[in-house]
Amino acid sequence: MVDKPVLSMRELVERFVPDGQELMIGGFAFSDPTALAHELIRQNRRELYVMKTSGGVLVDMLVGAGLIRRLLSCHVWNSVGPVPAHCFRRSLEGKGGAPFEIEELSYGAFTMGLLAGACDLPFAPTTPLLGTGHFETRTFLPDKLGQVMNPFGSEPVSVVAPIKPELGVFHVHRVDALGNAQMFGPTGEMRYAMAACKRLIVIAEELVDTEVIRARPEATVVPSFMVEAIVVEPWAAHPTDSYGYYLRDLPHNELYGSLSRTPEGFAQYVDEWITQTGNHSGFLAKLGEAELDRLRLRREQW
Amino acid sequence: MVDKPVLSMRELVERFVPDGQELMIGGFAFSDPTALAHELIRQNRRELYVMKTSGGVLVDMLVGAGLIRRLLSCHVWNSVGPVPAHCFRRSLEGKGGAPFEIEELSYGAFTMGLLAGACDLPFAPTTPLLGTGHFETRTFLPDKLGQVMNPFGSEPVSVVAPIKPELGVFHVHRVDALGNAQMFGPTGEMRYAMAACKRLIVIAEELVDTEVIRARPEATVVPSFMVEAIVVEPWAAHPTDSYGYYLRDLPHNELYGSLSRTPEGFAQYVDEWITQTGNHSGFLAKLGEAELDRLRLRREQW
Amino acid sequence: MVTSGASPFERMLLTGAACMDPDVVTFVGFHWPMVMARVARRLHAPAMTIVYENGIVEDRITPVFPTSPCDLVAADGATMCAGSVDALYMWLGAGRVGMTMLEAAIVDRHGNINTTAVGPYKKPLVRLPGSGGGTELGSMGRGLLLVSASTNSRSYPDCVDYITSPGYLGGRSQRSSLGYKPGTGPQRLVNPLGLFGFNEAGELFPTAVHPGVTVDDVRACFGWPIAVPDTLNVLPEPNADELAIVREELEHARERAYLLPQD
Amino acid sequence: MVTSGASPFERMLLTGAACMDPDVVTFVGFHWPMVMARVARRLHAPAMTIVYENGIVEDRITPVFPTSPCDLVAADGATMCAGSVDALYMWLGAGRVGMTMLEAAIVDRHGNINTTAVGPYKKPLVRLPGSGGGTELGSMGRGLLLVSASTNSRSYPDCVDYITSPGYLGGRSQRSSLGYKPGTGPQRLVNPLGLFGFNEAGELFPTAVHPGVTVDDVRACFGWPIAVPDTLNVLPEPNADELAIVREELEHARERAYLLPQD
Repeated sequence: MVDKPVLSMRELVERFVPDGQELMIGGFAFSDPTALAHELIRQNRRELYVMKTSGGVLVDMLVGAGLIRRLLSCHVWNSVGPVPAHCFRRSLEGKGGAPFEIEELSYGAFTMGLLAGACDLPFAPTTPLLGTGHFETRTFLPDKLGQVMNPFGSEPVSVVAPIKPELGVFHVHRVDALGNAQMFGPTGEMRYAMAACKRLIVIAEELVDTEVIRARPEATVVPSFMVEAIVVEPWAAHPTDSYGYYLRDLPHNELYGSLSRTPEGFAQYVDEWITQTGNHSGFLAKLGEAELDRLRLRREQW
Repeated sequence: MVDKPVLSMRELVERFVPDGQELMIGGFAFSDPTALAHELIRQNRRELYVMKTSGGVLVDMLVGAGLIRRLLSCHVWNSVGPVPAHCFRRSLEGKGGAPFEIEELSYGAFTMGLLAGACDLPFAPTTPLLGTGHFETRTFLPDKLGQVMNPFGSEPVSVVAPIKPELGVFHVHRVDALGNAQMFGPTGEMRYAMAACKRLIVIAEELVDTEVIRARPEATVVPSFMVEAIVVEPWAAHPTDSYGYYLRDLPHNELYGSLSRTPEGFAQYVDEWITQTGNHSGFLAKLGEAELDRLRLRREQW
Repeated sequence: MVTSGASPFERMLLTGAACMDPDVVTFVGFHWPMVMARVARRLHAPAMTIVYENGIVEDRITPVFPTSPCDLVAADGATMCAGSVDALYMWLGAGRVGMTMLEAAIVDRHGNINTTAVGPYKKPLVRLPGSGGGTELGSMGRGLLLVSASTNSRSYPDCVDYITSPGYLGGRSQRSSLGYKPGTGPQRLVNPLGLFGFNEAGELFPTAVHPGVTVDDVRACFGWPIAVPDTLNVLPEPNADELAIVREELEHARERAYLLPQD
Repeated sequence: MVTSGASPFERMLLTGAACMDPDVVTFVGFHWPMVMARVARRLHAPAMTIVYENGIVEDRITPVFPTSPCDLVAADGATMCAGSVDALYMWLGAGRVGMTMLEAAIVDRHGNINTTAVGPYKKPLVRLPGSGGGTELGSMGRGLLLVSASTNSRSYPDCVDYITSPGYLGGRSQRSSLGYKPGTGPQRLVNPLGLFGFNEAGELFPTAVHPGVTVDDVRACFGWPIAVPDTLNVLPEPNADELAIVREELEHARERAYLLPQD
């Protein structure tokens, strides 16, 4: 096992995310790698096929900036408030912004599809879904769901097709040079999601010695052999939370929610917080040390 | 949430394991709750339907003592040596000992059957098994495996029926009074197996304060609401290993392997190590403090 | 007694909280159910076990009010942090959860919930966030309590445009023929008017209303001719302690950026 | 050079070890594959990634020789401790593993392995332990290397009585029609005589033998008329370093209660 390339966020987007890329983005309203979205916007990527369980502000920004051609998600909103994901809503309601196609799965079906993808199973039984909108309505994934008869019974069983994203980029807590990545706290669907991706890059809060990894082998959510490259970017999940590292930034979510109510406000947000800041260090500088201190968690060492 | 009853091993067997009980026993050649097997033998339970992924010395003793009517397992042996599980082999070869019925699944299919049971799915896709002995040969579980056509493709898919044991007894590392149970190290199929059981009792190396559990919430393998009662029995998994607590006892496995080569030797083992010792404290006293010291691991506190 | 000022919204929260059983494992969905759960913890269920879709098990009130289940202050002091397979299937789907609380933005006669799109799916009049795990709560949740803070009949159409979370679909018999498990499907709905149940056909009907709520108020709330029993039970007035607690928690919620109805 | 004393068993271990690629994630089954892996780590693959069915990821030699993958000295210093869904499906089944090593107690013409029962299943002449995860290695393992320490033809019947781990079943075409994935199925077998492959029909044939092994030795080993090419490649003699290391590891294995052929 050899060390994995350690990239800057800029290099990650340059080298791994061309226009049109199929891209699963990690996080479930926590550990959303928002810094990746910023960089995708800075480099003006187009026609992306984005998969993300919980869309959130991250996906809303990508929609608003016109980067997405197709989206597979289980919901998209700003859970602080909560308020709608305004760009997402505007676009789908035909009230402005670049159009995109959406396909949806429930969170459970998304999870099971990722489990099937991770395990390379031909399908997985999932939540009973017959008669629901998810089952009846299909857009660009006509075979996302199906049904089989239970071979051990006589009832119909809802099944989901395996999800196997071409590329995944996930936020994790820490990683070693070999690519062993660890997370703490709840993990939602992420263990399966990471393993489902054909190629995987992790964005870590910190790079640690392999001996640190060995001290908590149960916290390893993805082994080195699944990881192709590493980005080390503290605060990459801001304004969502990173368990043990920092809190959700409510004022920033409110700011985004407020500005993105109009296309002009959204453009202002992008200009001030993404374009002008130049990179994530610039973004953090604009946020300010006092804000970071307010959000930073002072945990014991794991 | 209220405190769970804390039982002695004797009370556990008296109250929860009548003759004929369907009983999933935890462990996969590590964390095998051998002290439970000893107590089942002391109380001379009969006609048990035992489910255990890796049978090991534990199941061999139950077979030798004539407690088992039916066994579902993925293998039964003494992995130190390795040497055969002599009682198991004698009985199935018709060369002595009480007869019992065996049904088998591969470890993967057993795991997926437990996953389906844990999630209450009607079945789970599993390892391709068509044409294998596991698929072609059935005894008391004629519907253990089946096949469906992949609704998203055209190939046959091997599927396993959900496994939902009536009662499970599992070895864990630590538990609080509420029943929150934690394990460290590899967990094999155990997280799914515990959740698959309709009723669950855990045997813990130690009882800890709930604050200790809260400090490592990722290590909780079963939440309090799934646990019906608790046994606190240090060294309950001896002679298998308990990660972070003690090592596998190779000389004891060799001793068992050697004595159990003959029915007389097995009877001697049972008499000396199980019957005469009276309970697990007696067993440990016979083993001796020097032996326990040799096996005990001195880990940092988790 | 300073209870006379209880707003319909506060009454809804207290009624929902009162439905929570301290001895029942409860799956709490986002938004008002989270407020109800905090109120219930402070009133009668401090050690109730609550689970969230991301895998958190919570057995006491958290110091800080989470803005959603994925605001990880919800995991502060958690006894277990697992994942969505655990939460949605091993706990919810397998029936380890005895009560399920789900916000229902738009709900129809048969308890079907739309949180996806009003109007045609591909060109919606109003686009909502989508399902998250709400589909699972509707499909697999036992003891399902729906929560709606609306009394506007647009929130209660005869038939939703998109079934995000299945209620009884076209009726109980249809639901049971499609692979849904026995014991699942909505049991009750709580809104600012009171409490509702589902009859043998799987249709919503009022079971008890708050003092002063009339049959006409009930009829005006729903977009179909709802069947109203001859007599409606009346829910108790909140007492001072209950009202103080719900208001404290709402203040805490406001500090945590919750948009409250009066805001 | 003191290599002349290399036993066929030691040659088998070294040949198996030489098959291991330091850059390939390798799924190591119990028993002799574990010995081979330790030898390979010491000879040419110190940082090879090895995974075990219980969920352990090992990336360096452990201080103590595990008596089986579930002897948790195997987890000493592990970079990951997960579970069997990870190991058997997310790593093995999904093709993250590039090489799979499986002990084959009894193996037939088509690479089908019996570790369950010789004779009738319900009244066996010899009852073996059963499959464990060996079925998964045979069914889903990429780069599958079978290992047998036997040269007794009873270990190589024409057709096994019970297919515990599927090889090519009745032949490659049968296997591929039954839902097994492309790239799976046994690639090689190593035993004390040398190395074997599987031809287009999925039948075992010798590819290289140790010095001094004759065609008659090969024929005598198998319970069917095995096809032998006109010329057999000859494997190299172990060098002194290799022999010293395999003997050190076997001594370590003996201390850890392994029963060795000469015992």
